[in-house]
Amino acid sequence: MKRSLLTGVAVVLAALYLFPVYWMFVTAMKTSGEIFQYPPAFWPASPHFQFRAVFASYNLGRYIWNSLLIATGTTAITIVLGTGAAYALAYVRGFAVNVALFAILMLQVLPPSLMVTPIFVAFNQVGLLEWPRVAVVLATAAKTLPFYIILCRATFTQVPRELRDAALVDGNSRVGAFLHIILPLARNGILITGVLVFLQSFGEYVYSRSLIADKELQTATVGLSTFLGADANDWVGLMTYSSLYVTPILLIFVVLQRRIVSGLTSGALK
Amino acid sequence: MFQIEIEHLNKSYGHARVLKDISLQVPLGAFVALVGPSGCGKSTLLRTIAGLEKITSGTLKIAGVVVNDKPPRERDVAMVFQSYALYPHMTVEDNMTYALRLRHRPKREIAERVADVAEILGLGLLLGRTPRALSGGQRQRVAMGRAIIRDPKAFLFDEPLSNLDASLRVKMRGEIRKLHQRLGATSVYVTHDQIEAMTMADMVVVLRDGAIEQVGAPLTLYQQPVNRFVAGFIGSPAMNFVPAILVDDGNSLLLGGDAACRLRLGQRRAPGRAVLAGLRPEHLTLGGVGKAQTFAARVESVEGTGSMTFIEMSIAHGATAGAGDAVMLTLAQSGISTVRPGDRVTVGIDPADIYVFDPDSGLALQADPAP
Amino acid sequence: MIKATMMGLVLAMAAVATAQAEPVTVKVWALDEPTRITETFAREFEARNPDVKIDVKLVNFANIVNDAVRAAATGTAPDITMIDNPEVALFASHNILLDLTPLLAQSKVIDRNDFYPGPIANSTWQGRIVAIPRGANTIALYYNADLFKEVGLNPDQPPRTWAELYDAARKLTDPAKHRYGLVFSAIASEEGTFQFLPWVQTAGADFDTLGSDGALRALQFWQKLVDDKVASPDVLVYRQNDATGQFAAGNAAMSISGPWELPTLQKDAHFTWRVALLPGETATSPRASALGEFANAIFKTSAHPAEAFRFLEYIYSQAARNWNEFGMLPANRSAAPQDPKWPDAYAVFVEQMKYARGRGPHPLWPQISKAIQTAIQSTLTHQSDARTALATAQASIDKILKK
Amino acid sequence: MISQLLKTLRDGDGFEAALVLAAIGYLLVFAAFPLVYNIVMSFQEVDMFSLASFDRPFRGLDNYRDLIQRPEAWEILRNTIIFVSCSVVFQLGLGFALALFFQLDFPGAGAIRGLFLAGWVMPGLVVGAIWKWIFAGDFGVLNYALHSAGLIDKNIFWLSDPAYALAAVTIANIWLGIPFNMILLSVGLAGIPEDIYEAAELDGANRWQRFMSITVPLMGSTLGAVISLGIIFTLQQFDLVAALTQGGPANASNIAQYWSWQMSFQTYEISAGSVVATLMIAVVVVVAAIYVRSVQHEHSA
Repeated sequence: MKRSLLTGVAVVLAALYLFPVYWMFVTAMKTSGEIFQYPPAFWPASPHFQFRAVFASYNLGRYIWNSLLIATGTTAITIVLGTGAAYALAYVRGFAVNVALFAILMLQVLPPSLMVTPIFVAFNQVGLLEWPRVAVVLATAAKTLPFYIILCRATFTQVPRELRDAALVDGNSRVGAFLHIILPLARNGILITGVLVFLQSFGEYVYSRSLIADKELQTATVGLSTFLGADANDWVGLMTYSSLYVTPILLIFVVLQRRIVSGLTSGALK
Repeated sequence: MFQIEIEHLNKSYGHARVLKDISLQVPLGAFVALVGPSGCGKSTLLRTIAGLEKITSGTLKIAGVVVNDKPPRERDVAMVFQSYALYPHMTVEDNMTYALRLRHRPKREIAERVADVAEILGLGLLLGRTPRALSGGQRQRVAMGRAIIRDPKAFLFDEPLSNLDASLRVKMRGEIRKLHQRLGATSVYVTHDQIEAMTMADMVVVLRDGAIEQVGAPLTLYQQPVNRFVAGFIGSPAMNFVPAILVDDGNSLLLGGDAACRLRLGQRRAPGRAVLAGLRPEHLTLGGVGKAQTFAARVESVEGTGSMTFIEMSIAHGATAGAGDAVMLTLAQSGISTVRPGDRVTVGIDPADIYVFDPDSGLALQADPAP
Repeated sequence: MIKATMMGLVLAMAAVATAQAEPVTVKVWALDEPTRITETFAREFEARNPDVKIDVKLVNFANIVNDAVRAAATGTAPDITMIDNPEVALFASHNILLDLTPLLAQSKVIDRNDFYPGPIANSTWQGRIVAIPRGANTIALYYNADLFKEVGLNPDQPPRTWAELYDAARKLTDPAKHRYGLVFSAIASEEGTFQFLPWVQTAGADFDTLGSDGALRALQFWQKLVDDKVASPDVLVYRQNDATGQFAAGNAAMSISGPWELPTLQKDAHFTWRVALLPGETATSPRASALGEFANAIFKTSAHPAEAFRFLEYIYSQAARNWNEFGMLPANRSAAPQDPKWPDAYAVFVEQMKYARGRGPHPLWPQISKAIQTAIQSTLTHQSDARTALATAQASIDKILKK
Repeated sequence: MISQLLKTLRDGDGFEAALVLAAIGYLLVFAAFPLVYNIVMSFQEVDMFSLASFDRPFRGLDNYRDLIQRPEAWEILRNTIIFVSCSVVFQLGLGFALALFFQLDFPGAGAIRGLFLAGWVMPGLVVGAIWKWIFAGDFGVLNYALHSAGLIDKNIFWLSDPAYALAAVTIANIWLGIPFNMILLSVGLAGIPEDIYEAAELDGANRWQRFMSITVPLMGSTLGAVISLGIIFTLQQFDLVAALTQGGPANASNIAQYWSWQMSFQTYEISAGSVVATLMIAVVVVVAAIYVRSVQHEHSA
């Protein structure tokens, strides 16, 4: 009885929290007159969907493909570079480790909007802008890497050090102990943090906008910004586009969330 | 022939010296226990032998080969960890055979060895399980199995029994001992429990603050502790230390400086100075028989376990021992005692069982050669 | 003269060279607009000129200047970029735009004397024409004729002075129906400056005399509109198209905006709307309006200036379509459409265009504009009184102008 | 020589060092360069057309002096402090409360907790657009809700009233930050053994005392990470300000990172924008130091 009451409270809290997401979907189904109406309509009088039209006219399929490519590349680089560093920073102690953690945090201070000019200048100098999507991946990975290392490091601190010692005594090299013993045990945490990084880089905007010149290579977030221009006033279209863009992520998320949450909240060994 | 030889080994973390000039030889086939209070460096010393910690200076040889810079996998030692460190994602069998598989041993040989070890340790039915499905004692056995399956140059045990309950601990103690007798493999065993060390080892190494205090056979340490620390550490309950003054040309001492507590010594010490008298609780008797010296005391509390009784008592003390507190002593007696708190009793001790220590250096004061 | 001849020669050679060769690609950066105007022109131009390929990159309004500047600084500039007219000076002052004057002298398509003075003035730097205005824009007063009737106002006599505007707005305001009399944009961006300056100008001041009484009266008038709730306090965050959205939804009875809103209104406004000239301060005050629209410029670094210029000529030649298809006025007189849509509104905007004044030109216009925006916003929110706010703005602007 | 290198990479500390250096090397190339670039520009006279070269007139601290003499500087500093501290406090408070709530054992706890991560997957641009609608003064649903609940009788102009604009941006940012805080704190909570609580309960500690004497100290390192990452994320928040208020009205909701961008990219005072960025870097030095300290504590736990 008391426990189901808690479930009720939880549902109410979640509903309150998710209201902005609901509002996006509802706005997408309203007419342009309805969106300015007061009192606001919590459900449109005659829901109309222009999802298909927006999807086709804004080349959304192409954009989402580009976003997927960039997010995948970013996540791959982040995991490859970040996992080892996270492990080492969790297992090694001492002053150098503090310095390294400090540096890693430091390096992600400025918002991309302020980082982008120097990056553009530098990438242009070395010719990286010839491969604009690669350029975005490289720049974005620098943004996600510190975040990944810090979260992943927490996972590794939960893998007992004695397991590595046992593997070393059993005859493994440090490389082998890392690959065969520690990595499999931290797999859950790595996967989950990887998913978070993927989602984050899927929503990347500033670098894509600035480093990619060719419209065919643009990402979905840049397509979204079309609606925010001075001449654009298609709010319903904006919300429709947002819904289209967010829904697949949300769906994946709803399907995977049990794993994601339990993976994050239960330690590596529990 | 020594299986493990350590010479002038030092280890520091930054400015902190955790191992200070350690020299130790472990004979082939010996069972050596490293004991000491927590933080004394015993685990660190074990881990340097395993190669898990680098040494700062000195030499470390295993089977005659200097291994200072060799990684653990080139030292061919096996280790049992306090937490057992079983690989949670592998079955019991895979845990045990991991080292053999790393060395690419033939499948048949591995299977034979698993069968052998499983039989020795009684693990046959557990081979397919994962560690999380095992009880604490079973995990401990698997950890042992993982070590002995390899037939290594040395076994290293890092407090392997401390996570078990008391009865299981006693049982495993015997099993490890038997296993050692059967395999005859050189073993280094770290424990903070002196009983474990005394009962299991051929040779005990007492460490304090990163340095070796004394090395010797268990009874030697008990009978001839080189200093107050070893004397206090070995033996349970711990030795009583009572301030005293040497008198009678070094042939007697006054417990607590009190003329009423005059004890004759078995052997003469250098006279005329304040010392610490060391009296083991089990050497004290109520009433006093035979050659025993006696003194008066007052019972403060009595703890009986049935087989043993521990009696806390205070003795009078004179002006020279410093004012204030009563001097407290513990007496251990087998069986059940009828004394009550508040009783006045006479306590006896054999002169040969009295230890005398220098109160400043803590060193045992040896008998003076006759003048 | 010699320079012009040389240029002609180069052009001729380029034409010969490209006749048989692969088509050259001209990179164009253009505004990302719903009308897709630049892409339309590009495809049409390519169909007529097989030797040229036009590669259009669309950039949104907020970023086009930044991107162009960065590209110029790093040597990755396109051949052509679109620049908002007050910012042409910024580029021109750094001498990175191609001087089009000699090309214009040769051109058989573009007649530089045909431009309205405002647009061409903002495309000129130190006597040289550095950009071709692609069209022109200005703002006027939209009003809801149905509501005018409802509250007893004559829709044939829209407000002509500030006082009349205020009275009409007051009558049209109806809190019970969540309706304001007027909506406009006082946002802290160039749009806010764009909307505000005509009020200052009709009161006899300008951006460089903000300390004067005229500017003060203009700002106080805006403040009164908001204070008396005949306009929503949210005008401070409305962009111009948000303002139009409010008007179209019936939440405001009058709106100040430009011709680019006409297609939206046609689609979304379910009432009779009309357009009137912006009210002057008094019946005898000078009329004023804002001048908007982008101009196309060619970077000096362009490898194909001749082809780029031909594309600009083509855009110019199509200016008569501006009104009906792309929601703006032509920048040149002779390009008047034959059969304009919304003829009444067209007449009003053409008339309004005569009073449109450019902003600047000054290379540091964005900083000047920022000072004006801050004065507007701090006054409308009573963080500062109008006089102090304008004096502060004038002080900052004086400093910028002296640089 | 080479074989020794290979050996330390395989068996020695070289392996861990190499792993860390690979990541740091990457960050130095792709993240440190822009940082240094910003710092350098803050001491130079930078013109938007001289962006690409380092060869620019040196101005020393003049840029800094000019910046702090601007009338808006102190207001923006104050706003930034309020924005960051309120965001972090409320994200942490609400996130912690939710994490504790979902620790309770009730049907559906895991699934419902997952729904809160929705805020994490929404791009900042979209979140900004949605909140702009929610906050609208005349027709926004927030005013409607407050009105219906009888909490207000006059609409609040969240985005255009200087008394509320900063609050509006902060609220939206708190909304964004809750999932991150909640999840990381849930992870930390899951790591505290149940029996410690039982022991404390037997010792007679009530819920609040258990929370203060066990949960908070044992969560030390997690809290350190969450707070320092929270501060850094909040200092990076840009999209929301751009979408909601553009720092207005008249800087009432302007914060350092947006101001820096405005100067760099709207009014093209690039040196001044870089000065602000450099000062922000200085703040993060402190935050990072706090984080590193909290990490040191985790070893002794």
